[in-house]
Amino acid sequence: MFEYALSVMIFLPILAGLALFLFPFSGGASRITGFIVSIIILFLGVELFLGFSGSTGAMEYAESRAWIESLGIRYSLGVDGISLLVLMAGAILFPMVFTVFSTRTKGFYANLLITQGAMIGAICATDMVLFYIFWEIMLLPIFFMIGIYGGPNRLPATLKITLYTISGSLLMLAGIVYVGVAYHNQFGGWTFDIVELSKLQLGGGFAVLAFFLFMIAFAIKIPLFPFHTWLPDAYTEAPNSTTFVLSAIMAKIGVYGVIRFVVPVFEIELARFAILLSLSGVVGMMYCGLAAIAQKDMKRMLAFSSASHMGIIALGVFCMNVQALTGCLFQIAAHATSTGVLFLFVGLMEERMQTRNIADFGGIAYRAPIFATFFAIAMLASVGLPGTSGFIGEFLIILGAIKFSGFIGFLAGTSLIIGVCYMLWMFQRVFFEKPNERTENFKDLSISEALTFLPVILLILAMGIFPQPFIKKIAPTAQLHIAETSIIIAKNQLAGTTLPIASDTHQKN
Amino acid sequence: MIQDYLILSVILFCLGILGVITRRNVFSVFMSIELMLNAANLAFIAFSRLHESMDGHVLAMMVMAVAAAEAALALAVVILLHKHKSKLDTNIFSLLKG
Amino acid sequence: MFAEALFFGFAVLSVLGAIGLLLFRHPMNGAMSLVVTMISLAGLYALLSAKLIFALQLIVYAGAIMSLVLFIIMFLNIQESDLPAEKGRWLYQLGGIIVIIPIASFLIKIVKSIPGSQATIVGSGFGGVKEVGLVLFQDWLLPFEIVSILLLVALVGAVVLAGKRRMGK
Amino acid sequence: MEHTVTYLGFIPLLPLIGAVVIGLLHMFTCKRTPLPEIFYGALACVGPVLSFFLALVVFFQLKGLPAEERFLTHNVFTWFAVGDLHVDMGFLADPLSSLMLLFVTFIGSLIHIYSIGYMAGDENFGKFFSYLNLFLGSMLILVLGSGPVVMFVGWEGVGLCSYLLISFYSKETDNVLAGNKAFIVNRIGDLGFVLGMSFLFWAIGASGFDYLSLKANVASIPPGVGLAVCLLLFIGACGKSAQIPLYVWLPDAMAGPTPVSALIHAATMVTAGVYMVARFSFLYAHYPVAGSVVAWVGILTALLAAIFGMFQKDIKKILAYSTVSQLGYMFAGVGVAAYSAGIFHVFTHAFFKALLFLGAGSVIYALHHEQDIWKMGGLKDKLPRTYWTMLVGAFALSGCPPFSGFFSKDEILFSALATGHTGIWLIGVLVAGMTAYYTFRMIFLVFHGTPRVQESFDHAHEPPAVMTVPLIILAVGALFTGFLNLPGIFGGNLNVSHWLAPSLSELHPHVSVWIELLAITTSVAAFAIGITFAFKKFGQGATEPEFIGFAKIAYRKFYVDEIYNAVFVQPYKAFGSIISKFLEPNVTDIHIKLCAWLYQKAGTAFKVFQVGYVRIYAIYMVIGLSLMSLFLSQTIK
Amino acid sequence: MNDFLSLLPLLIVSSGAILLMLLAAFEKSRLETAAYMSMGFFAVAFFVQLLVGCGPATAVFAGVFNGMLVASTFTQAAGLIILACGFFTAMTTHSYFKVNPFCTLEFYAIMMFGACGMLLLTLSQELITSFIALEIMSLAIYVLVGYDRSNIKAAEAVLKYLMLGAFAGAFFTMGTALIYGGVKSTKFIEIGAFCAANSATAPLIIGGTFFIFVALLFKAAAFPFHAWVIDVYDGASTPVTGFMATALKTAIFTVFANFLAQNSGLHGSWVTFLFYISVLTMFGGNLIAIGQSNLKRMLAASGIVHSGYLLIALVAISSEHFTGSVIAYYLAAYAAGTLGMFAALSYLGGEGEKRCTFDDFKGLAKVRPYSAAAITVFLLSMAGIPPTAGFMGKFYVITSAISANQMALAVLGIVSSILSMWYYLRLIINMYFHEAQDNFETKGSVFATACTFILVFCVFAIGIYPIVI
Repeated sequence: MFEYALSVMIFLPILAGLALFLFPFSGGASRITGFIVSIIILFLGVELFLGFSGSTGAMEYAESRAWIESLGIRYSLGVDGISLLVLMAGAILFPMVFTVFSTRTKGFYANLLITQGAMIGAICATDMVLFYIFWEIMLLPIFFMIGIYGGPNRLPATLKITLYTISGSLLMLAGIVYVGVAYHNQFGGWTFDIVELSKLQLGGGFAVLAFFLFMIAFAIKIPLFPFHTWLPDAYTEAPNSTTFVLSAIMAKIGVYGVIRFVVPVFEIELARFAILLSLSGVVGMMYCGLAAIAQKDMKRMLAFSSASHMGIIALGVFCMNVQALTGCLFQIAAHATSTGVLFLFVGLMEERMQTRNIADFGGIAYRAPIFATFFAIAMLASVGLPGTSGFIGEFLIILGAIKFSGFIGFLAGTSLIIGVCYMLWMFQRVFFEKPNERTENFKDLSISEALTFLPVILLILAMGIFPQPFIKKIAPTAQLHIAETSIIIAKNQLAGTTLPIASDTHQKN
Repeated sequence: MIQDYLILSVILFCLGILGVITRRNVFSVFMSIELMLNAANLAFIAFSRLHESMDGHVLAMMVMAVAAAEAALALAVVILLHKHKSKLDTNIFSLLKG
Repeated sequence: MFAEALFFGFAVLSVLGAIGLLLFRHPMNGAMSLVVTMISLAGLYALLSAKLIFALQLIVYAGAIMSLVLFIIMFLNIQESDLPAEKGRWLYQLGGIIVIIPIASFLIKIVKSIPGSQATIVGSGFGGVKEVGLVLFQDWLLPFEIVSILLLVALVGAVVLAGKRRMGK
Repeated sequence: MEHTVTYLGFIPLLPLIGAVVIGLLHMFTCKRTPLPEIFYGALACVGPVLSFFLALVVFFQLKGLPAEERFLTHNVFTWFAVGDLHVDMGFLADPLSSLMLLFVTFIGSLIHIYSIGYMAGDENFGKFFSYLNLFLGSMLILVLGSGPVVMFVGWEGVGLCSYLLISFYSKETDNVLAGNKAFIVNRIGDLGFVLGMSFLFWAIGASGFDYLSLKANVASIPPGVGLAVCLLLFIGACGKSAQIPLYVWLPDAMAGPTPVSALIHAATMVTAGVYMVARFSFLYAHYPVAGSVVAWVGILTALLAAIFGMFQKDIKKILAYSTVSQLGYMFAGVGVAAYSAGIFHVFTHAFFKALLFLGAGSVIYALHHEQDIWKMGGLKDKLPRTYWTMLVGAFALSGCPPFSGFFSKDEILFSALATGHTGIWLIGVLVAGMTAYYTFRMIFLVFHGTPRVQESFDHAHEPPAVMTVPLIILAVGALFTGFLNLPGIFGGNLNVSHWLAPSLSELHPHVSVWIELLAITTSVAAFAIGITFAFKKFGQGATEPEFIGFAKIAYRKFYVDEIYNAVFVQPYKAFGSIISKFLEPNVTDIHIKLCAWLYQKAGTAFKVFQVGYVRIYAIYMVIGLSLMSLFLSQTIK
Repeated sequence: MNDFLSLLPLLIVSSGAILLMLLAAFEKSRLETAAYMSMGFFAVAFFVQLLVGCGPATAVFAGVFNGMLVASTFTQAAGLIILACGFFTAMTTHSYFKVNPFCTLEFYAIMMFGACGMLLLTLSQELITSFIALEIMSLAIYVLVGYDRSNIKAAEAVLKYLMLGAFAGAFFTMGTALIYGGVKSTKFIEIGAFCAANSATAPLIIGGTFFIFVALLFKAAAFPFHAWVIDVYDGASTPVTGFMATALKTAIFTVFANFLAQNSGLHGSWVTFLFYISVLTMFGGNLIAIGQSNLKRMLAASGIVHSGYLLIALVAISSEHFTGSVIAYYLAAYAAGTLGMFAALSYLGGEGEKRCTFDDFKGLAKVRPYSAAAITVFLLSMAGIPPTAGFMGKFYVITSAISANQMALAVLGIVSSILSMWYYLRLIINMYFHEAQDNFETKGSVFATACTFILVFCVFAIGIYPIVI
């Protein structure tokens, strides 16, 4: 009965969102509707996760229907180890958004639902054009949510994120078409199916151009340094649940896109520019980490920290070895849980105190022990403490980075230090020290809120202590992915092209 | 020999263009356009003479018909403009700009 | 020989007429000089042994269209004061000529490249009413038909734009 | 040749369970009426004590085995496996870890009991014990971990706990800052640890990433990589064990409650670095260069800390610096490949340093949290038990025969001399003298002479038995543990060293008895000189001197903290604010801003062309035409 | 018989036009009936056109019309678009003229005349026929533009359009003359044959083609012949603007494509020329659009940009197995979006089109969420955001460009559509992110509204089920 699970997960929220738009719902009613829908998605997602074998590393739950024959565009979905955890992040984190914050209108919930559907679509699509369509759709609700429900100077923020990301993705469109045409020229016949396209042997200047068209789109979305400048404004101005969606899921889809679409098609170009890209990842990590320490606004600080983490996650892709890739895939889910929850917590504090200014807080640990504990666990996960979900991924990525290049690995390792600096700094000022008159009567988590967050907190711990069940499902695909890539690169390299990381791609995984 | 006719038509055509872009008087502009059409007609006839085929004559007739139709409409427009402002200066009709 | 002389005369006349159209401030004078051009063009058509077109030129153009134009000019009874004070017209014309030169040279270049430019003797009846009519109704039926629609549109349009109107139905 | 025993996992698990249970109870009750303290105390002591008994079981089971088979392992579950990286959540009990296990659980239990008395009346009593249990659990994971990654779990865990416990009185900003400092400095070390691990993995980790497999194919590691791994791991050890240049956090760590200082920052956690080097002895043994780097860093740290220690006035600071200096000794020991000696010093040091801290704790407790030794004096009649026990500790620390410290320290110095590190030996002797000096400076100032602050002296009274009994037990330990590793010259046969031999790869240099005698005599002499100086200056009551010149500089710890602050911390913050104030808005963002600005300007500029004069539009057309026809005229001949 | 069928829509429309013209003579005939009648005629013609199965290009009445009319699936598609445009425009005008009463019955007659000129234009495969058809269309549009005689802006618009249009027409005739001189015929096929036999770079051919291109590019509002379009769109009444923006462009690009596709040699020799023209058109259009504050002017400028995209498609068309599907699809998508936009504007504009600038539409979403949503959909379609039709159109254009090895052109097209996001989003922001100052009450019939929402549906339908001919 679950062979259409993916389609349901995509279109149920979208249709629900449209229904909310078209028919008169009250704010509360639409909130409940959204909650029910997201719960259904959650169950489907869990069921799908349990049903996912992942042993072969092939696509599962695949659906494929002809859509536009003349160009071989198909409506084809599927899940494999690469998309599994991202899909989980998109599927299971949403109910929180509906339970935590209550002060929104129906339009907001409609937008949220449409975003969820589009994001799941982008994650599941195995056809480049289909992916692109969902990729574009998922931005629009964000645009409206920030623009309508955002903070005081939301207009520049929303314009910036929208124009910037759309520019990137439109350029990617040219890249996609180029790939399709190249396939047409090499094999005859049209297709945009990624499995087919990965057979391509691209080369020449246009290939490099197309590669950069892709990379710019993803780099803006992830965001990679120096394309990150939309992020702080957008994250700060967006409503808290939107920030949660942006940071927890949407940014991850950027990384996912690189793994899914760039790595198999543009192996050689990726290998050629891997050093550059990984440098930008690491530099971004350090840059944003340093910027975070100087923030007054807690949300803005978390925004920078999120950007910093994304830098290191992206690094995991460019290292092109199985440890780094698996770590990256795992870290996607881990970071989604930890940072997403942190943003929600900040939202809670804002609702309780009407401020996000770090200086206004203090001594919350005494007033709200449960809240403080949850927050601390999420924070420790985001600084990668062993025993929490954050460690596994970060360790694997650093390990892989060392393999890739000792220097990059060292720089990546500094995230251990940088991350902890600003986090402890913030934690001290917000939760320790003496309570001031504003925090004197800071309410602790209510039962319902505690019950909302508890699963995620437990998930963070579980992913830290028993990661193998997750890794078991994703590792084979990563294995396969890297293996093909390195074979092609090796072949290409025997052909005599010089690649910087030539030696590293020969590893037996 | 035929070339002379064609060169003449070219000259007239260019003079027509010149009239269109230098005059501000609506009448002069329209008549310049008529002049251009006539130049084209001359070319048609000359070519048909060259090719010994009478298609050119037919074409010239068609062009004349079109010219007549355009002239009719153009004069109607002139009257319309004259109703709004009793001047025939094209430059005074410049509300729409920017 | 005689033909050359005629051609030369007509050519000069027509160019002069065109220049007159270009220079006269008052449209009336412009129209007059355009009539000169058209008549001389009719002469040239005759030289090209296009009898029917020669007639049509005189009737339709010089006759109908130009007289219509003149009629409208008089009808609107345009005074000197109504005419636009086209200051700096010379400047415009100078610039215009400079802009035109490439186009003109381009066209001349094209025309120069025509092969077999000597006019040959044509058989009798070339360009006569009968012959042209035959061509018209055998090969060019469709344009002839749709010209009727064109004229219809022009008619109605002229009425709508200039004529009386029963507003607000 | 190893055996699998399934109860190993429970040793760390029990305290962790305790931590979770206590933590939850406290978390949910602290806002309402807190549970009775004794309940928490009892609950907290269950875990450590049980683990201690399990540790005994492990010990005796090991003892039952032939020497080369003394490896008990238990892989609980596969933690994560990616490609050829395969990490088990596994535990390994061999002589080395069993020794650590014994004293960690033993002292841990004692300090738990002690804390029940010390922390009495604190509003966060439950939280404290939850953290303490958590710490013990992490420490046991660190000790028992079957591979570097599992060790790293404990490694970071103890770091976290030390952070939490240092900033336990978190209402004072300074305490929290001290905690942050500890965590961050430790993290710097951890970076080294992680990098070292990674290199090690890519070198020889492909077939099993636990100690035994690593030991098995250590031969195949490329030399350069091996050296790098050693040094990187040592950076980690520096961070955790407070060696130059990362020692700065330990003195500040005294902001935590005294039992914490005793357990974490004296007895157990800070020795993790030494333990780790000993763990990787199979690696270090191949790289004498790395070894001597370790040794020199250690001995210099010892010297520096001793100098600082001589001029401190806060009793806990004195002890803290003495800890740093003793850690230096240990590193000197493991550095000169005398791993067993180093570990044995860890062992004895745990006893007497814990003893000293707890004693200091009871003094502070008696004087209502007075820590300045210049405000104490003449307490030996008021606090007799404390006095006598601390005296034992002091003798042990300053290496007076036949106390435990003497044997262990002497073993280290002797090995240094025997392996030809004469410089290290000389400095070691000097430090021994200084140690004796500052230790007894403290003793004299606190317990002898006349009370300097009368009313606090009057209120002083012996703490309850729950605190003094552990003192006495530890004192006994401090007195006699030395005989466990009695060297041959005293008719012993180095039991501990032989016990540890299977898990360490060290070789005992055979040198003449005279050198051994030389070593012993010099250290005894150093002790004697030190104590005499101390007695001369402070024997019968001294007044607080005004520090001047070198003394002042030493008292201000050579301004190292200030220098670090100026060189690292401030630039870091400045850089951060530069980025967010200047770079972010003005430089990295420029490409967007510029495009937007240009585009809008161009748009407004373009409006000019829409003049609205029809003739001008015609002129545009004609200009375009003429340009195109220029372009086309080229194409036709 | 088949010939007759493929001409039938044209006949229906023209006869309807004549009928309406006659009807106008009667005193008591009412405006609504005229509107309904024209809707009906357009609808019938549309369905006939839909049902007529056109195979590959076949000459209609080859004997009588001497192969001057050729019907193909491409012309069929173009005809469908034109007829649909006429139908929706009639719907829109029905309620527009309720609010702005300057209309008479002739309006619909002339509109249908214009439509039949466009249909002729799509079918014609001969220069002088095309010219006459072009003139029929243009004269009709001139009249429609200047229909509101009390409005001086309309008068000015018609002046500009007529003058420049006639000017361009003169070039067309000259071009025809030159081609006639070169080829001795004016049929596309003959021209193609000539170019295939001799070189396509014979001076006369180049010159003639050039002048014909000038006229066509003028009608298509390509740079540098674009200046008129903004003022004319601004001056004309909104439904008329919609009609000329969509149907006229369809007809022009159809004949353009037919002309180019007939002779590959010609196409090959003009690729570079069209390349530069299209690039200049796209960027010029964007630069004009960004500065506008009036919606109609902005839409006119965006129309220029879309002509640029269509020129990309023209650059990319391959003469062998030419189907024109890309152009037809893009035209359909563009027509749906633009028509819907103008329909919405024409009923939201109010009396005398008092709401016409960006600022007038502030807060529309608060008052009329559905209309705002519709406008948003149209804007997104124009901007080429999935899953709207505009995206698919853009996708096809890019694909064809890259298949024709025009990577640079494709990337430039993408860049220009990035630039165009700016002013589309500007309107969306005004509608959604500001408070409403206006209550946006509208009078008149529901036809325009209905038309708007039908077109929303069309935008999605065309986008999600792209029927590529």
